[in-house]
Amino acid sequence: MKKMIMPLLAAVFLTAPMAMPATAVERGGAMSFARYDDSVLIDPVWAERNPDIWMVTNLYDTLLRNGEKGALEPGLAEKHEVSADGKTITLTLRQGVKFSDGSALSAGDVVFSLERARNPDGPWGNLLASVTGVKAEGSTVTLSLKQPDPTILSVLATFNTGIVPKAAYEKMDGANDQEKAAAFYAAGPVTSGPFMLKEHQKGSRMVFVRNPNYWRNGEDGKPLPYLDEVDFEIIPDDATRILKLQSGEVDGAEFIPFSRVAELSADPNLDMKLFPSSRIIYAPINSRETKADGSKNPLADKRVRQALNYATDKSAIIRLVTFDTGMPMTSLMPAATTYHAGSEPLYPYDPARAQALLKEAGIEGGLDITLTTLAGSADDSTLFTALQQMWQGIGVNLKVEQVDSPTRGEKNRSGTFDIHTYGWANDINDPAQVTSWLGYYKHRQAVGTGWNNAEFNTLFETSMTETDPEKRREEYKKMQEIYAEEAPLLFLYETPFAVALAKSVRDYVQSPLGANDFSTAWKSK
Amino acid sequence: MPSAAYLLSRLLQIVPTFLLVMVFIFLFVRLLPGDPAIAMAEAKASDQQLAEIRERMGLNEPLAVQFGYFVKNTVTGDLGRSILMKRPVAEVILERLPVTVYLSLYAVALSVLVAAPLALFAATRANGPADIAIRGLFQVGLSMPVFYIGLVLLTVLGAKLRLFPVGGYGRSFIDNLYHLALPALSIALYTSAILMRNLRASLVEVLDSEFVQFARAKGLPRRIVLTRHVLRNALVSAVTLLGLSIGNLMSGTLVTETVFAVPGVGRLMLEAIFARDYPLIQGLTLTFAVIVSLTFLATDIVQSWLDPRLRQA
Amino acid sequence: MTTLDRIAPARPNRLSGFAARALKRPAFLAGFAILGASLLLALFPAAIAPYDPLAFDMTAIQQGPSLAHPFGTDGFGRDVLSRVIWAYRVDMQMAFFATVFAMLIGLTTGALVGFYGGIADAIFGRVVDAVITFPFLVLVIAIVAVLGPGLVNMYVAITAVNWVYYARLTRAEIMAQKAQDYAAAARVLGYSDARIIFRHLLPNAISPVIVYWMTDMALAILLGSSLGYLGLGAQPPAAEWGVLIAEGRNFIMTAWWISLMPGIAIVVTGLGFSLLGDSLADLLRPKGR
Amino acid sequence: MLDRHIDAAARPAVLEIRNLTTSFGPQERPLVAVDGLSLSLKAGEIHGLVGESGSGKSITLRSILGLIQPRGRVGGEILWKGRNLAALSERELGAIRGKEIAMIFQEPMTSLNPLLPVGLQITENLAAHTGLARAEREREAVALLDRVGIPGARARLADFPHEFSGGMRQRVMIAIALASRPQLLLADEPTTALDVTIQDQILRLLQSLAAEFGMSVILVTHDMGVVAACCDRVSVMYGGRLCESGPTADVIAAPRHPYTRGLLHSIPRGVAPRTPLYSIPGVPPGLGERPPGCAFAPRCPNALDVCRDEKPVPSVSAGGRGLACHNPEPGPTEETR
Repeated sequence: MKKMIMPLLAAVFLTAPMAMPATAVERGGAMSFARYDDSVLIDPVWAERNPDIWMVTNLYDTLLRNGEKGALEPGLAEKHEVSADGKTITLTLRQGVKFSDGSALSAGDVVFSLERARNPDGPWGNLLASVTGVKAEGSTVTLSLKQPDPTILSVLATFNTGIVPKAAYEKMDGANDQEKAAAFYAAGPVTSGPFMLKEHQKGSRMVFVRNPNYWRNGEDGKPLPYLDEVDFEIIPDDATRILKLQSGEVDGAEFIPFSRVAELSADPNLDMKLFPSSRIIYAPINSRETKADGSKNPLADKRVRQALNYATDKSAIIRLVTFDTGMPMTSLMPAATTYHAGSEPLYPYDPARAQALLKEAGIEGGLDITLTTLAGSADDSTLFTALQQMWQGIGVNLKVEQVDSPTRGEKNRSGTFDIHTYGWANDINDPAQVTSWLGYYKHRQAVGTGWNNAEFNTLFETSMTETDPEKRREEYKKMQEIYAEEAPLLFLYETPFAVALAKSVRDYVQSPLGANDFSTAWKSK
Repeated sequence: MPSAAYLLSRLLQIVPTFLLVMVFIFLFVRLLPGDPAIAMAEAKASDQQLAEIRERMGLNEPLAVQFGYFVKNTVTGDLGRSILMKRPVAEVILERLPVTVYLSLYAVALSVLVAAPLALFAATRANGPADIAIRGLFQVGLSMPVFYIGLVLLTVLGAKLRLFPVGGYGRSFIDNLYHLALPALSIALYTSAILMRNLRASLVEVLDSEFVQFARAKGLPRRIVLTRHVLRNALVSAVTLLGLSIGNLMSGTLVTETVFAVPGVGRLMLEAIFARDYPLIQGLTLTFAVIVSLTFLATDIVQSWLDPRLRQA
Repeated sequence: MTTLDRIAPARPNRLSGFAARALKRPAFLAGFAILGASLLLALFPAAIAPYDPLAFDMTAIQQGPSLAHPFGTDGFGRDVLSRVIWAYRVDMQMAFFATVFAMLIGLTTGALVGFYGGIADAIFGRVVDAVITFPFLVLVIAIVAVLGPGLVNMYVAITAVNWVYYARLTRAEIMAQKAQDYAAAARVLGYSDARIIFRHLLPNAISPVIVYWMTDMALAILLGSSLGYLGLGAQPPAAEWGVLIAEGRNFIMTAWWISLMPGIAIVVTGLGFSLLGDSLADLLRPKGR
Repeated sequence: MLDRHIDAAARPAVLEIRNLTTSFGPQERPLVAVDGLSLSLKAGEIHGLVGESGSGKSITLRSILGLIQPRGRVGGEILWKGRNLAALSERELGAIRGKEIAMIFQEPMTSLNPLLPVGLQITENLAAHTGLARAEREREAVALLDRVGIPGARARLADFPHEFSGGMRQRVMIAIALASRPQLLLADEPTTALDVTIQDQILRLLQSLAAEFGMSVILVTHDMGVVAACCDRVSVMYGGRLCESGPTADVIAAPRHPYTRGLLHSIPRGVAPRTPLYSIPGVPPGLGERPPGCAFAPRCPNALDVCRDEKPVPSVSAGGRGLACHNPEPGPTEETR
């Protein structure tokens, strides 16, 4: 956690791990947790929405695991090796690992799971696009690649490569893998992760129970998890979710609105957690030479884009929208991403400079810009009101256009917007995903901005087969510099995951990727 | 008892209405801009999946034939696949429906419990200070949106006084009497305002009526006058009103289920709308229409059982 | 004035007598006063509201009611009183636009099917049956789902459903009027249908519709604010009572005034409409009972 | 007729109403519906109570049985067999209502409970006032329906009121009222809602039943024709007060009160068809609009100044005639002012 921390965030974090006395963990008991939305299908391959994705690793363990600072740690594979040409990955499986039904986890299960994960129909199949084959020999599994793929190890630590039991899975009926996955899930699946699914009343509640055969050990030297049971309750309404926590009906509540963080931090019965996330809020700026209607686009001039960035008081917006829980963007990628470079907030507030840049760009007599926001989003409406007031000072007349999410997506695709609000969160712990999304022209025209920078594109293509980590780091550094200078985005802020817990709950973690990790959580009695 | 012929004719009356309801719902997706198949499919649907949907909905056929497909699919319980839940719509709805039915019945029971005694109290003191006070109070109730009533109850009875849970759904029938108390009360306070106004008016009318005067003039005991002559007659209009307010009740569940995080079809409807899950929206709209017409039917039957004048078909 | 205009029953708009009776009723006066005040607030919010309803004031966040901010401030330091006042503009608009077109369409349709009867009336009957088979809110939000959220779409959705209720009411009134002697007389005199419907029948059938319109405007505010609360009606940052309540929802335990005050505005305005509607109903009711 | 009247006059009074005052609304500003009415009724007598609508005659009937409470207040005395009905509790009245004094109403359509079979509506009366067992009650109900002239009585016990015609419904109501053999029947415009031919049948039925059961009847009507046809004595009411009373034949032959004259004028007798009916000009005053003097003064052709300022005091003259008028029509005998 090397990033700049806002005062409130610091307070929360400093009191959490450091001030806490090293109490011995206690085992057993049930923890109840209020979620903002329900899972539909918790399956490595077919999990598509966050409420599904973020639960997968509780049920299915991966070969590798994400550790501190983006480092990879052994998971179900004790050892991994990348061949010199970067085209072969060899993994050695941990001995004696069992599924929740007591059957042994074999290399055959791994091959089966990875083959499933490669299914190009699945939403995450392209993460394994470089893989040409998976073979098993004893307890060794070998992946063959088309070309070197620097992201592949991260992918092996990502939820979509969670290991499922081949035998139990194949018993299921279904016309295709998706239907089989649904049937497998509905039957109460045999799992490899710390928990098993006991009950799931869709839309209402879900119950996880301890997997007695889980391999990882806890602090007390006995197998994880500590909790016997996790009861999830689905409470989409923010205020109700918090009330349930405050009234002691649940032990934890996720997605606390930032506006309530200060209040809950002050509540002596609660432990208000802000987990760093890979979530960034930004606004793509249409950088094409001409607008969709054929007229000249003033935003094509990078000086205008820079001016807008300078004219935006990010710390005010962070205060208004995130109530000081967010932090300004320091690069195109979230600070928690591997190879993130940049220690200073991008484009500090400088209206004079903004004005000068606009003048330089030949913008006189004001500029009309439309901000496309999400209808019904309070954050977007706050952002708009703030930007309108801030930009007035440099002669920019900001108008608002409110649309729903599909329409916004459509406008992004077709380039029929000036600036619109958007958000991103990493799905894998690797910079390639976010960099490609935001800056690589061939992938959706650099997040729909139409920004097409040859140097950036070449760098990105090179990095995609770069196996030397140091060279790759350099390439990413360069890309981040170019991107910051060119400013195809209005750089806004990063937000943490805000989770409030009862004081009795300890060591619950939400990863920067969002995964809800109950494996090490425990409850003091 | 209503005759079998009456029941049958009443059932047959539903058919044309329902056909029209189906036409509305059928047109619903077709009014959307673009290809209905795309609207009805998941965002990432493959061409093959789209083709399957076209086949199932008969989208390449003339509109009348498409309607035929729609009716056939609906009657056989095939409402398509939910985009949001990735499961058959009918399955999703059936799973959530009992919650809403429970909540509605609970709300009806509460509103009768609140409205009936107050209406009787007010009617027997018509235009007295107590009557005016009660009516004024309920007039205020009628001007309050259900979500606001819910919010106030949730804050005061739930969060502040901790008398009831602030949301969610229980695990058993009895548990739900407790868990759904606040949402049911929120709906009930609104519907009981309507019910109380109507019941009071019909009680006043009945109490004033010649046949109640006649019953009193006959020297019948007060208890018999009240039960046999007053309440029974006032009940007819109350039952009608309760039946007709099923629409209000459903609208009420939609709002309260959202405020109190109750996993019923009302909340599902909003989830479906925000996710633009058209198959689910369609299925839910149809479900609500079925609930309402069944309630109308039940109301008619109860009414004709109470009132012999309505028994001739 | 033709002879027939004298045959037709007197219309209830003998203004002086009406006003005299109306002014004797406290309910009418109260309703009239509430709505008059509401209308003023809706027309001149800028002159009345003490603050800019959108301006953030980071030095005055979530302050309770005080002299400077009688209704307190919200999470961005915006003055709740000013936001409630500006919301009058949106909500009174909602009351009007969500109902007026429904009423006009309903009056015309109801008058026509009521007058001509026959196949059009039979079809209309079925349409009514089908429309009342949907819960009002469900049908409206389903239409909003197609059109997308927003005020104008909400008006369209409500009108699309609501006209049926007006038409049903008008039809019944027209049928009743048609049965009266003067209507038959008008026919015998050979007046055109349009003249009979719009000059003779409709003016006599209109008062229950006007009364219903009053109560319906109150319902439109309830419905509109519910949609706003659910995120399907007016969109933030526009100040609308339902939206304001939704904004304050998160702070209900710590800053109750943000949600409470707009709610009171809804109740008071709704009460104004129903008081006026109920007393109009009494005043316009034919004498004798 | 005359003989019968003399015969009746010799009998003792069963009901004696003295200074009956019935009012509604707030105590301090009461709306007086019946204002100091006195009336006496002999056993077996059919007494007509006549006046336009709003004259207080129906309220008088309801006051006798205490049916106007709890919304109205009754003052004065209603002496029935020596007990003052006006002072009895609701409970004590319950034992008299329906049993000793029965009442029938104007609208047979609305006076029967539409939701209950007529059999039940008769037997519930018997259940309340007699010790008859269920089967006996039913037998009695059939006998009663039979007596009032309903064909196929047994089969019709289970029928509902809407399955009867208007006249038949009135017969059912009479049967219900007679169920416990009352000594006094209060009939509130029992024929107004019926066709003329049926009116006649019902009146004759009432007359014969009164004779058969030795029952007194107070017959409220606004129709002098009805009074002439079947009443022994008549009392004319206007604006809640008594105008004139006396033996029917005497009053009809020589009305003294201008209002009575007006009423008699309005009976169509021997006029050509399609001649507009005579009606007294003007309308009766509403409950709150009674003038300080004689209630009829504003419409009275004989009105003097005194009529507008002072209430006329009722007086009784020979031959049992009562009168309350400052300026009456000349009568056969001299006034006793």
